[in-house]
Amino acid sequence: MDAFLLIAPVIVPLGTALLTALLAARPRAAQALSLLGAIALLGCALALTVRVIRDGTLRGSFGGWDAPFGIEFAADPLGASMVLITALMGVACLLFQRSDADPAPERPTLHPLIHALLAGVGGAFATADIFNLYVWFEVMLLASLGLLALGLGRRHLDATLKYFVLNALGTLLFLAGIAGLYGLTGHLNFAALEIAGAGVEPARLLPAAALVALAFLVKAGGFPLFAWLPASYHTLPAPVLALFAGLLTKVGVYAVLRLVGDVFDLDAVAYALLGWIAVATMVAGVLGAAFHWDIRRILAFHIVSQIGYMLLGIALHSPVATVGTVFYILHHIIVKANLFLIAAMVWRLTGSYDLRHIGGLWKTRPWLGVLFLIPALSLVGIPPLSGFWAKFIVVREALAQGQAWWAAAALLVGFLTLYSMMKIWFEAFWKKHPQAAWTPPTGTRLGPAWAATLGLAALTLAIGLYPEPLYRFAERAALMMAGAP
Amino acid sequence: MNALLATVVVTGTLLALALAMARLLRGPSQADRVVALDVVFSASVAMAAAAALATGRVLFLDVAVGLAVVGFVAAIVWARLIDKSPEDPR
Amino acid sequence: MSPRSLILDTLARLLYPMMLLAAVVILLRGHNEPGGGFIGGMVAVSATALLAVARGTDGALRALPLPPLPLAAGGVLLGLLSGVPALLLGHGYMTHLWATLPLGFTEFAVSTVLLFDIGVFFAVWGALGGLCAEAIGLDEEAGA
Amino acid sequence: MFALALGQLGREADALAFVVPWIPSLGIDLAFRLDGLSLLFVLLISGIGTMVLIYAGGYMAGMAQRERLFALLLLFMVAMLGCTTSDNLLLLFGFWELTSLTSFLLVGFKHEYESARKSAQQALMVTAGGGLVLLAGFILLGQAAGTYTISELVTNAEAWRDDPLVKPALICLFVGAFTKSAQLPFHFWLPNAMAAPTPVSAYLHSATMVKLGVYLLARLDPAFDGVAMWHDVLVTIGAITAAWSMLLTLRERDLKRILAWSTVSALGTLVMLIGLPDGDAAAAVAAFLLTHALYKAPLFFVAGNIDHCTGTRNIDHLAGLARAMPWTAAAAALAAVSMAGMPFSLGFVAKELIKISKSEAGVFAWVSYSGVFVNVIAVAVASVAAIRVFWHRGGAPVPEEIREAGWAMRLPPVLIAALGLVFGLWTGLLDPLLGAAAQAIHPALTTMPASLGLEDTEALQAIALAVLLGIVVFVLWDRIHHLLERLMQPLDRLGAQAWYGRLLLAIPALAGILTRALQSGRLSRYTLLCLGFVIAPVALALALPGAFALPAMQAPSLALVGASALLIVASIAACLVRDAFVMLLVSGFVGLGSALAFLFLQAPDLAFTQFAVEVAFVVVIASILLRLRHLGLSAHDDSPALPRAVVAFATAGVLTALLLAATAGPLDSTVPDTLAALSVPEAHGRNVVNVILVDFRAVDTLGEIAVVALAFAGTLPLFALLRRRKEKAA
Amino acid sequence: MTMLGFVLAGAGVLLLVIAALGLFLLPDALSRQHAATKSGTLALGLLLIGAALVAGDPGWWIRVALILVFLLLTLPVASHLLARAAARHAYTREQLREARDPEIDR
Amino acid sequence: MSWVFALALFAAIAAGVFLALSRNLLRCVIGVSIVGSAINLYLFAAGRLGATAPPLVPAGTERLLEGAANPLPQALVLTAIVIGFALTCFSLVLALAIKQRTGSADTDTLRHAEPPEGADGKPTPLNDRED
Amino acid sequence: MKLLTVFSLLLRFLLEVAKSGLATAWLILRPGVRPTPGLVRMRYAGLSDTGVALLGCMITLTPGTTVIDIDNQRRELLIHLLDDSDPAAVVANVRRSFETPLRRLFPAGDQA
Ligand code: NA
Ligand code: NA
Repeated sequence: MDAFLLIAPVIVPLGTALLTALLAARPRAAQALSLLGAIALLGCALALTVRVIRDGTLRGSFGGWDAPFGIEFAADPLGASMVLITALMGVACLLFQRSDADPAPERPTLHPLIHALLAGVGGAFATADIFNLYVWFEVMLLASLGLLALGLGRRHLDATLKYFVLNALGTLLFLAGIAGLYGLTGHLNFAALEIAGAGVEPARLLPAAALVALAFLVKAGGFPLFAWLPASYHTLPAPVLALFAGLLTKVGVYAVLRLVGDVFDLDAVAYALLGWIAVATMVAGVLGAAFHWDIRRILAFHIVSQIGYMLLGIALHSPVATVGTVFYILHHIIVKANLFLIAAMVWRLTGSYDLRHIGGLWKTRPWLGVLFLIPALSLVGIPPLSGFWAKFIVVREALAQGQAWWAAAALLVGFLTLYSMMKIWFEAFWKKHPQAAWTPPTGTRLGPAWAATLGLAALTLAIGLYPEPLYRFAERAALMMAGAP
Repeated sequence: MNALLATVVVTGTLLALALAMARLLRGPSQADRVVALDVVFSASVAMAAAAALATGRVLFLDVAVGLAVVGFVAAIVWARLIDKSPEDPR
Repeated sequence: MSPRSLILDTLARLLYPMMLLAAVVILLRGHNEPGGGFIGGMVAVSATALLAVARGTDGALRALPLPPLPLAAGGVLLGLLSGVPALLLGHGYMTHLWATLPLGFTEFAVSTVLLFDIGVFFAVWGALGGLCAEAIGLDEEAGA
Repeated sequence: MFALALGQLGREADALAFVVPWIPSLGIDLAFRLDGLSLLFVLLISGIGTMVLIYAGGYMAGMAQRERLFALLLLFMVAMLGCTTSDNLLLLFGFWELTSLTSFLLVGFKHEYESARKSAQQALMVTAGGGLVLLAGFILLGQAAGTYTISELVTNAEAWRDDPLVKPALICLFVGAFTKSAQLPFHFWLPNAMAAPTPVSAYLHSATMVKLGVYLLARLDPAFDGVAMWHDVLVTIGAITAAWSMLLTLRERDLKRILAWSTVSALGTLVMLIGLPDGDAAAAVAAFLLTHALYKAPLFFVAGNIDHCTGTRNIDHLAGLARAMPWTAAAAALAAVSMAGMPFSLGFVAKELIKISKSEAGVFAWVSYSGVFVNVIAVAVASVAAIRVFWHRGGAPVPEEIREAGWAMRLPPVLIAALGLVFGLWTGLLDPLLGAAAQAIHPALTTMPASLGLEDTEALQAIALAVLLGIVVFVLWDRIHHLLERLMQPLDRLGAQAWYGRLLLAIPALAGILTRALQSGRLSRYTLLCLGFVIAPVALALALPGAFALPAMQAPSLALVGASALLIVASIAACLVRDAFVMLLVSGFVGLGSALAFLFLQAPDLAFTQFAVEVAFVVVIASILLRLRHLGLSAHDDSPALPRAVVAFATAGVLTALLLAATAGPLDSTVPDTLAALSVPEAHGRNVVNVILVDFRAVDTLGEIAVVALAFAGTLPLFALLRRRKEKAA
Repeated sequence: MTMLGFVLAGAGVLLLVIAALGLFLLPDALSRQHAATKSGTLALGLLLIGAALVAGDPGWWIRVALILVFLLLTLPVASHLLARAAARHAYTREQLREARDPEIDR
Repeated sequence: MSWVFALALFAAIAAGVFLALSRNLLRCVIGVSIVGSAINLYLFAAGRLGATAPPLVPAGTERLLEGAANPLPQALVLTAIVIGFALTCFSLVLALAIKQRTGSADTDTLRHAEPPEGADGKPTPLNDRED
Repeated sequence: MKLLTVFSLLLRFLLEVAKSGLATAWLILRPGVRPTPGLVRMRYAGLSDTGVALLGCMITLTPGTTVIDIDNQRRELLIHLLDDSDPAAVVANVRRSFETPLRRLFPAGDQA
């Protein structure tokens, strides 16, 4: 059973992808199977998480070849929770796909690509082998390229190209970094790398580790390597966009965390540099958001900005900071995906994503406003929503370590986040719709959309109102990474 | 003997490769370039044989077999390209 | 000049099965000699490309055992499933199982490894074969 | 709630506490504590809140979104109550932000007007922005004190007061409290918040929310008793705010804005009083808090009634309303009496100020003069609200159709204002409440100082002077107004409001500059920046001492030299050629060179694979080229080559150096050795590479074939697009 | 036997180089094609047979045979198609249709 | 390791990056592909060069020969080659589709997802209703 | 009988390949005079499609000659000659060495 649970994050979605591909001729069956597969993945992820909470880290190597010889998957609390949230996103987004709020076109390859993406993400979260991580990165990359190109419009192709070039180069740099690490240590397994890396002179280890970390930063969207993200995300249809927004960059952050927070202890200079990169990421992201008027583009830049906080948590490099990062990642996946989904509902009701062309929702659809405020304020970090605790932990640790500038930047960016969330609120909800005759369209099919977004909002509220269990969980993850059994 | 022959083969093949490369870059027509590619293909098979000779391991010859099986497809496709191209840049 | 080449048509008909045979041989030898599912698959891809040049994309795709996307998906699925029996027996995923079939005069080793390699073969053939054939099809009408 | 709180009044000064663990990992509990100060606030919040709800019922009768207003007001009330009873800094912060938020939604209640949105934005930006700073302050304070529990923090103040973190924490606390309570330089948002419906202004922006900052300062006052910075800053800022904002009332014509500035002034007075070090000041804080609420809320109701009935709040257009609106006029009169400091409260404050100017002359002497000024204008403002609007006969005649508003709008102002008068007459009634509150602010205070009696002649003189001068100002109101308008106009550009406007412009402007630079939409720039940034730190890391080393260099075989030469030539050629055909052909040679290299580096499987891949590569590029021929394409780029070349060489150089350094030492070959040893006996295969691929690392290969299948699935729609286009063209 | 192998292989290498030289010494793509594909194949045949003789390994023969069979089967296709393509550019349509027939236009 | 091989690696990476930085669509895509090929060699070299036998266990024995090549990087490189090729195929078809769809091969003028700002300096609204 | 024909055809073919291979090598290396290439047509008869395709292959494999087109309607082969000095001899050689045996092996109407 354990063996199955470990590999489930890969084979359940991959199997679903393949079966939906085989069912391409029968779209209804493929759709049903797709949702079913996502639910099955959620079930497996839940079982895995429960198992990990109860009995601690689950490790297993494939083919009966023990690590470091074979490929090992390890579900520690961090990995398991990431897998769980991945599965949750899958279900939410596929549920949302059933609504008519900017759904992805039902092409034969849509569901295979979505599930392949989940498989890549799941594999990246579960694996304990650096080359295997590269493979799952590539699975993610190809799946996301396929999804980006699916729209076939000029903007989709443009977006796909930019996404491709920067991510492919990032992945190649990662591969070069793997080569460096392998050349130095002779190992690929994380645990083996940790032991072998400790035996290498720090100065010799640093260049290769830095290269890998920087390559991960490309994936994570760190400053100034994030250009691919705001260049492409907004061309995606809503459910896919939410999936991208929730998961992809977080895989990069997760990888950075694993590498420099768990496997290697690098020179302090590296963490200081990372801290400043984090600050620059926060600021550049939030200013990008302030510049734009398309809700999707605003939110895409906010992904970048929020990545900065997560990187800051990593840069602070302490168990408490790690708790903050983990907390931040989990919170942000839920909130950001939800915001994109709500934006799609706004689009359905008002007819545009551009703030200059919409309005009037607070008067006509107040509950949508309330629904929007939950993730939006959580993103800003208003207590007692999930984002507040995440931000609080990180800022407190920064102040505890005497990094006043970093803490100040974090708070300032929170302020600017508020500014741009308010912009959305003003233009979409408070302002009158620029077309005087506008009324919300009738005959919309938003039921599934409400279900998905309300579910995610409830999760945000639940984490916000009672963060203790999640904190405990993140704390265990952090301690385990710091070397606790 | 094997090693000596391998050296001879490698030397000759490299010479052929260099000439082919030069023609490939100089053109002038696309057909010229593809013809040069054909020499490169032959040289590659010869190289595999040389590798087998040099190491005394016949398994390198398997590479040559594989090349013989698939290599011509490249030439065919290039030929098709030239055949269907609207004009020659010459 | 005649629109199609008789030499190509004739030899493609002969070469296609030969290349596939070579591909299968390479696939089966892979565990002990250079080769394996991927290289075998690539040889099969070349065969499909040859056929696509000779008979057109549709002709080449029709000659595949399944349409390309199902073939590729089926290949990956076969590879994925080859690791599952071990799970049922309580081993780690992808723990390969071996059995020997006595054929009287000799023994033939069958294993899930072979299934996996066959999966790789079909995945590569379906995906890259389909891709090459489609690529060749890009200019079928326009060039004629 | 109000009744419940009144019940507590009966008990002794013992605080009522209630603690439930919430997030023990972070040291945050759901801790509530009700002491005298809290009680005073709870009574204010729930009492005035009830009146406001009744009033709003009348004010909003028949208007859309009524339910929303009530819901928000109730939510706000909850937040306020939470704030003033929390015994944990972070819990308090949560409610604090909730008040900012509900205030935002209430200020922007008439959200279809741009001005309302602007005011709401301003209110939120200032209060929530200040809130973020406050959070930093709380965190620092928590770190210095080792706890977030307020009561503990106050009790143990001796232990942590000298911590170096206290100073920055204090600065943050000041910013947080000053933004909320509209102290200089964050004072400008409050009058602008008057865009809100009147019940909201009455409740949030006079009686309750704006006093949160005051509450927080009062709450923490005992902890910082004796810290010089605490006293200096609070007294200075408070006094300046009190005086300056009173001056600003004279520039206004809008009744609500006039009242708002006087509110800011009152808040300044409160802040200043907290900053004063002795116990009497604490008593003054408690007394003035209550008094102000009891007169300012009715005055806002009055303004609301006038606005509701006449449609304007401009004092130039208002006169002689007394006959049409007798109830409102009465309420205004009652409140104005209190505001002018006639019976007791303000006089009490005056007494306090006079005492200080005597005892600490030199340090805080100027404070008492500014106090007098404040009182003078207060009298003038009270007169405007009570006399000019209702009794003055100048200006336009009152239209006939103006009638007094309904009972729901008449009663609350009258009741509250009357209550103020009652307390003024029987001051003893309040002693337990105010005493407990004052004691919470200043624990050393054991007995409530006697209320102002008629025997205190100095104070009486001060009040008399203030009234006299106030009436003079009232009479000269319009002239002073025009004079100030002329004098202060040039100063506006330097004011906080102007800076706020600049900030609002600067954010998008700065955002535009940065975003246009970083997110230029040009792929080649993205790539250049990205690679440059990745490579630079690695180069630095390689330059550190001990990072770089050279491996032992061997003489290569002739074949390897040939393969390398092929690679080099192909690489150079690929960069130089301009024709797409040649470039693609040559780029294939990089793969071919690799294949040859693999062949002579003992990697037959790789050579085999690379050759096979090259063939498929040729198939794809030839087909693409064929299609491109019809579209016309060169592989030619005339943009400047130098930056590209620099980054290319840097990248290649750094990566190559990294590889050389990484391979300089011996390789730990445990893993491959073990795999090789297991290959035949355990995995039944002689080709170790293939055994690794299908067995030892089969999961890699599973992902790899998934990638291949995905690449095909991803291109299928593109092929469909290309076919469709072709059909269209045909 | 080894000597014979050496000579054959040497001749093969020489022929390969000559084929490559033909790329420069012959006037146009069509002519060069003769040298490259055909001499190249012949060169490979000689080289492989010679090398097999030198190596003296039975494993060589089966592979050399396989290579030669495939070369003989595939080379004409490639060469023919290449020449066909080159000819389309080198000659006009009329030239191609009305090429002389030596048995008639003697 | 040998100098000439290191130089070849350097040249291939430099050429690939140089091309990838180009504004020309085709050069850019091919550049990424060349970098991929170069990094494959790079990964291979990390497992050390200088072997004298391929990593195949000779018949009748159970061990590799002395001096046999390191099989692990070879397996990794094989995986990387395949992945790189899949990516190259996708990118080439993508490049073709872009050229066909937009008529341009200059990536700097390819601004459909991120259109240039309007006269007011604000971002141009995206055209979501394109075909 | 057929087997013998196949065997002799194969032998003659290999001989031709070797012979003309050397001739081509000489043609390339011969100092001074450059060969003049040219096109010739050659009619064929009595061969099935497979037969003529094989004929084309053999002609192509022989150095110095390449089949450019097989015109099924006109029953003609279009051949490119590296050395156009004696086309008649080349055609005669092809007929003798390849066409005759092939006609026996793949007669027209016998569609293989
Ligand atoms: Na660690
Ligand atoms: Na660890």
